[in-house]
Amino acid sequence: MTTETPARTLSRQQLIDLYRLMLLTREVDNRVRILYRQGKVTGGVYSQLGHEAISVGSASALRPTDILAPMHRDLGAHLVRGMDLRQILAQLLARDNVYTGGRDNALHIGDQHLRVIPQISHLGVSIPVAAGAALAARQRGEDSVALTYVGDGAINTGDFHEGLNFAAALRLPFILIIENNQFAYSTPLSQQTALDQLVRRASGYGVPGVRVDGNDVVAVYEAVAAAAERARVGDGPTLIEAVTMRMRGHSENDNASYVPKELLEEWGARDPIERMERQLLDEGMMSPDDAARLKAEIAAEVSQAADWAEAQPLPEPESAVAGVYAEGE
Amino acid sequence: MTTETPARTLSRQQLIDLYRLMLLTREVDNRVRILYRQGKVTGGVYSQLGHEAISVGSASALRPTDILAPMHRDLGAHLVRGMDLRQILAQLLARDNVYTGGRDNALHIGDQHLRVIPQISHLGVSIPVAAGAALAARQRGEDSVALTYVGDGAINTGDFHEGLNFAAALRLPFILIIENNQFAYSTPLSQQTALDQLVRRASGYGVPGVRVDGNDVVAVYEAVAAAAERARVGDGPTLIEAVTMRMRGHSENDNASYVPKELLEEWGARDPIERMERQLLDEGMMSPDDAARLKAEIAAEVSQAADWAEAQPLPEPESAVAGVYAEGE
Amino acid sequence: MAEVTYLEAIKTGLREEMQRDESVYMLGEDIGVYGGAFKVTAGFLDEFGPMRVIDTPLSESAIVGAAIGSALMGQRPVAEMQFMDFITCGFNQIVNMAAKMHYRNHLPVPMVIRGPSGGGTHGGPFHSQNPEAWFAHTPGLKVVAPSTPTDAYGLIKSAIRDNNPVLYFEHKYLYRRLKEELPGRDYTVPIGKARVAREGTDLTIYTYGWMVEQSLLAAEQLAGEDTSIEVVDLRTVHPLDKETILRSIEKTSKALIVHEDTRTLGVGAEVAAILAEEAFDMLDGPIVRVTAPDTPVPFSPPLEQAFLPNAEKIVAAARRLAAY
Amino acid sequence: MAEVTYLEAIKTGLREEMQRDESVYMLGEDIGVYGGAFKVTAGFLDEFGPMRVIDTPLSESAIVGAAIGSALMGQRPVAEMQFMDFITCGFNQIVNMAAKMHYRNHLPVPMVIRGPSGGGTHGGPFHSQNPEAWFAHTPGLKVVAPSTPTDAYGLIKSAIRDNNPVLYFEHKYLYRRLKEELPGRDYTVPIGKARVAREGTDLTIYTYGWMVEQSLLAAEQLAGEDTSIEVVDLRTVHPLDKETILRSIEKTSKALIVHEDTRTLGVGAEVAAILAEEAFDMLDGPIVRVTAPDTPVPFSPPLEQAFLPNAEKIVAAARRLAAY
Ligand SMILES: Cc1ncc(C[n+]2csc(CCOP(=O)(O)OP(=O)(O)O)c2C)c(N)n1
Ligand SMILES: Cc1ncc(C[n+]2csc(CCOP(=O)(O)OP(=O)(O)O)c2C)c(N)n1
Ligand SMILES: [Mg+2]
Ligand SMILES: [Mg+2]
Repeated sequence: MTTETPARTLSRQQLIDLYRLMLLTREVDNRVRILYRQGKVTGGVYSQLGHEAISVGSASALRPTDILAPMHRDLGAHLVRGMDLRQILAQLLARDNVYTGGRDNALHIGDQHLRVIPQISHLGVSIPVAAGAALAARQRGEDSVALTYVGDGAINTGDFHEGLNFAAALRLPFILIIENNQFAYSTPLSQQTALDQLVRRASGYGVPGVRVDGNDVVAVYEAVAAAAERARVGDGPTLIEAVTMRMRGHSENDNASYVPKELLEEWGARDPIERMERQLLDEGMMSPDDAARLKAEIAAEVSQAADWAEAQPLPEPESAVAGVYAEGE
Repeated sequence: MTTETPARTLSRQQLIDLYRLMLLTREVDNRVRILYRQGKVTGGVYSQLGHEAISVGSASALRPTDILAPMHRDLGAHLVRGMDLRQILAQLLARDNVYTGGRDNALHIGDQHLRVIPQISHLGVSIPVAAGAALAARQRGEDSVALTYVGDGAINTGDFHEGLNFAAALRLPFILIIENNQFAYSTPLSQQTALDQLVRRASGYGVPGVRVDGNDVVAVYEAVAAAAERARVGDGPTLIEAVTMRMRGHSENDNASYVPKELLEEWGARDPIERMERQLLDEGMMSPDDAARLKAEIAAEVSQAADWAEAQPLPEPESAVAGVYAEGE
Repeated sequence: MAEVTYLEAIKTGLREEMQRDESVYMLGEDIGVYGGAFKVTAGFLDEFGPMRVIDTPLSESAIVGAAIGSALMGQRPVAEMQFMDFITCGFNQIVNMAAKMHYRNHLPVPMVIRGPSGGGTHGGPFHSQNPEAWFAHTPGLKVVAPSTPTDAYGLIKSAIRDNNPVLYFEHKYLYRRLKEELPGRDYTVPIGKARVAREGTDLTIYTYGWMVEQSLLAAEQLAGEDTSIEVVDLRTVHPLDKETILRSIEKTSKALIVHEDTRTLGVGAEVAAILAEEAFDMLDGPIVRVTAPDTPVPFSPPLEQAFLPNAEKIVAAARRLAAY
Repeated sequence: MAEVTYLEAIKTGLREEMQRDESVYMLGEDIGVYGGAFKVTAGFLDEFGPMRVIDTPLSESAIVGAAIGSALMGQRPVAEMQFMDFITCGFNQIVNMAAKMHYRNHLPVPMVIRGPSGGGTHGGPFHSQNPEAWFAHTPGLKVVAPSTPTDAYGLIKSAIRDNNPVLYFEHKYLYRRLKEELPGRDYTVPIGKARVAREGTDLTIYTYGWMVEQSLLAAEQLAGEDTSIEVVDLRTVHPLDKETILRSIEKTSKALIVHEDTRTLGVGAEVAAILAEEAFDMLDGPIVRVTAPDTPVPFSPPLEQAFLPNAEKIVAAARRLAAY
């Protein structure tokens, strides 16, 4: 891997925040998988295990005025951004919730004020959409940047190409992160493309390409921060490949027997959260007590949120037909 | 331009054939534009001026069993392949003809026996289709290659991406030629992409990329012959960028006032046919008399074909509703 | 005020909306320097600058997707398809991302996709299609198809001001063919409202687009045979104006549906289904459709003429139905 | 012979056609090693090898395009959409390249696009759609939607043997729900032929897909109220079997159309339009449609239940219509 370790520019507090947000992401994911096994989650569950550093690190490098279009393994980005955890869990439990009112599932949520653009299931679609958001920012004289994500499978959709090229041709303030977790459902990278490194795609669009260790949250943060800076001064898009491993099945009803065990072991040893924790402890930025306290706080927060979500009502049947169209002008 | 002049492997006869086919293409194009000005052509006319070397050189490098999917500036490829000139002209005149019976226009023609796949107007579409033809060849144990083309604008369609990646991932015997004529309708290359050279797209797919002077028919031939050889031995696709200039408007009702005059002058001086003619004369492969005779023959052939086409009936109105579906199993 | 063509009416509407609201902008292929394949946006680049008149790469899905993204940020994009036939390349963005956004996420997506559709110009199978029915079948979209310069003018304004994705089908055959004097700058035509283009008592023709002209010609001819035809110009093909549709059948009791699009599941099928369900008691005869047959649009003039509905075919069908 | 599920019936049909004809092959996402998201092709890679069971990149347009190209070379591809919702990403290849090829160029494009569609499994707006009507509106395509294991078996064979592009809509709710004994290997169900799933005299329900089951339940219930319902399973939704449609209305004089797809310009609109035009004299009541409302498919169970038609809603409508 060609990762360069960048000069450390993050404060202790920032590092601890990254750690905390990854922990939170992991805890939510664990909880959701428990709820799923209990039969309480409606619809598929796409585990975030392995993606915490990419999702948290990237979203943390943005400003609140920047635009974010997460994909299905970006719970972390939602949480960084301040999307409401209780509402997110209510959404997964098919309860009435502020985001979709139970009309849509998974992380198909967004918020106009938080500048989070909702994804849909169709992969790749968010790329042109986020490029358009970047265009709007430029038109409105803002110095905002738009960031979106794509999997190692979905890089082969037409929308990846049209969207990234559109952003490049118009030199838009746009960042695209490939979350390369080495599998697209059951299909390994080697059957998706003839590429050894996905970052090679960058040169086909005339944009810089950066490859980072996707399990190193600081590396992800730094890469995105640098890309955002470039974007803000008008230097156009950046393509970032963040390499990780999908640590569970495609969704929770996939046992992923097609994944070689060694791969999981290898990447299990590189767990992004444990790694960060070791660093913080080793460098004396955090004590074991601090860590334990943090984990307990997070566990409590997630428990409460899950309880709240479970207590929410299902949506009213009558609400099914309302709101297809926006009112007025 | 990074063209390397390859070792000359073509015989005198082959070179003269290339010259003759370019001349024929040019003469047909001239004739069609005259017919257009006379109001006899129905629909748009997309001039081939500037594309003769690419179209003729590439198609000539294939075997008859190879598969060809031409685009709208590939009259030359059709003629190389043995598509019927009289029928092509009848098609442009909206007459009854064997290819579409007047149901479709322009060069939207094909022939199953000649292995020419018909294009449609929607650009990029032929790329996945030709990749599929290459797949079929492999499945059937043939050593055929499939070749298709795309413009410098249409390289930005989703189908370019999906098709080329599909061929690369499956390592299909596939060749894609970008006919870079520097404009897509009115849009210059600089607004289509952020690339200096379109061949850079190749590295995003893990396939070799070759850039040739698109006004040098031999260079085009050699590049395609080499790519075909690679494809036949199982080494997968090649992307070739052939650089030329569109010497007329997008279609004949576009005066192309947006094109800088100097560009046309510069490229006019590099006319592929005049260049080849000079070479053949200089190298003593052809006498001025030979050239004159060839031109006269071609003029006569095209005149006769045009007369024949003009004499063909328009299709019968009743035929409009037949043949939407193929019969039988 | 001087009379303007259908094309100039669209252009005027677009320009006035651009002037009125800074967030309105245009994107598409060759719309800037070139002014568009049909010159609908000629001069716009000079007037509004490259930030609001954007020549895009040849990427319909990116055009639509970018329009959606910018609309979510408060812009009001107007995306041009060079020909409406090419809208199929942006299909997924339209039907899945744009159409469902408000229902799923309460987020408005104010955007317009517009461009030339329809036949009559020997454009062949890929430059002559009428792709409105696919979108009329898609909840969350609005679909309009003006038949006159005045409606073209009023509807482009309403489309731009609407908070939903609106597909605006121009008819290229009408571009330079029809002329009318335009009403004032404040004029709009409400989306969702049909228009009685001609009053009559014996039979109603429900139609839209180019076929309004042909239906009016047919009605005029039949007036000479003492058959009084009402012509309802649907204008908005989705959502349909049921009220006007039903009000007319109440008066005439006979329905002839005319459209240029192919027959099966063309917009006329929905009109017929509505009438057969909600106006069954009022019907005095079968609901007849005059449409293109179920084939691609053929290129050669005699074939295209055989394919297209026209006044003559409408007259023949109306005569039979009136006599029923 | 043992009873098999709807899913196993499809699988058996596919396998037998692969065995029968070397030119039949399959391509799609995760169909090989994994055997498909619903395991329809489990074991195929082992049996037929990687040249005939191809795991593709995540590229629906390339999947469809490659299928077309190979079909033009004499292969008989069967392309899987992981969910039929994703067919919108290959839309242009289907409606412009595949559908129009034979009309324009006399070249047959023998190919099948198949995959799971429909709701009832809380899949949400993007894993529950019924996208058949867009294609039923497109000349040059054939569209089938089997409702039983036997029809699923017979239709997949006919679809593969047909020389045209056929869209084969499986219903994921039926996959493991219905069981039947299959007829012998030579059995096929002709494309273009509807099936009278239940005979009756008072009213005809025209339906297809999952709603056949629900309509039969409704008919059974109404039989207890002395209303005799005929249920016509369209099976092929394009081109429609007019003969069977008209023969049934001749008998019952009342038409209820039921489909799971949304209302406006769903396939039912065409059935209604055909009846209103060609069977007007026979009708003794309005043509009523029971369909999903014009919204995306909502996710949460109570919403989805409100959205989906079912036996109860059919009974209510049929009762009203029978009493008309
Ligand atoms: C356009 C489209 N085609 C197919 C699918 C079905 N599908 C859902 S996730 C998935 C694999 C995605 O792989 P990747 O892009 O690598 O993301 P990952 O799940 O590995 O994070 C597939 C095929 C889809 N959602 N969208
Ligand atoms: C998908 C699609 N979008 C738009 C068009 C309209 N159109 C026809 S040719 C053209 C420009 C093509 O440019 P390029 O690919 O460079 O080919 P060239 O004509 O220069 O050879 C455009 C925009 C089309 N045919 N297909
Ligand atoms: Mg992946
Ligand atoms: Mg070009």
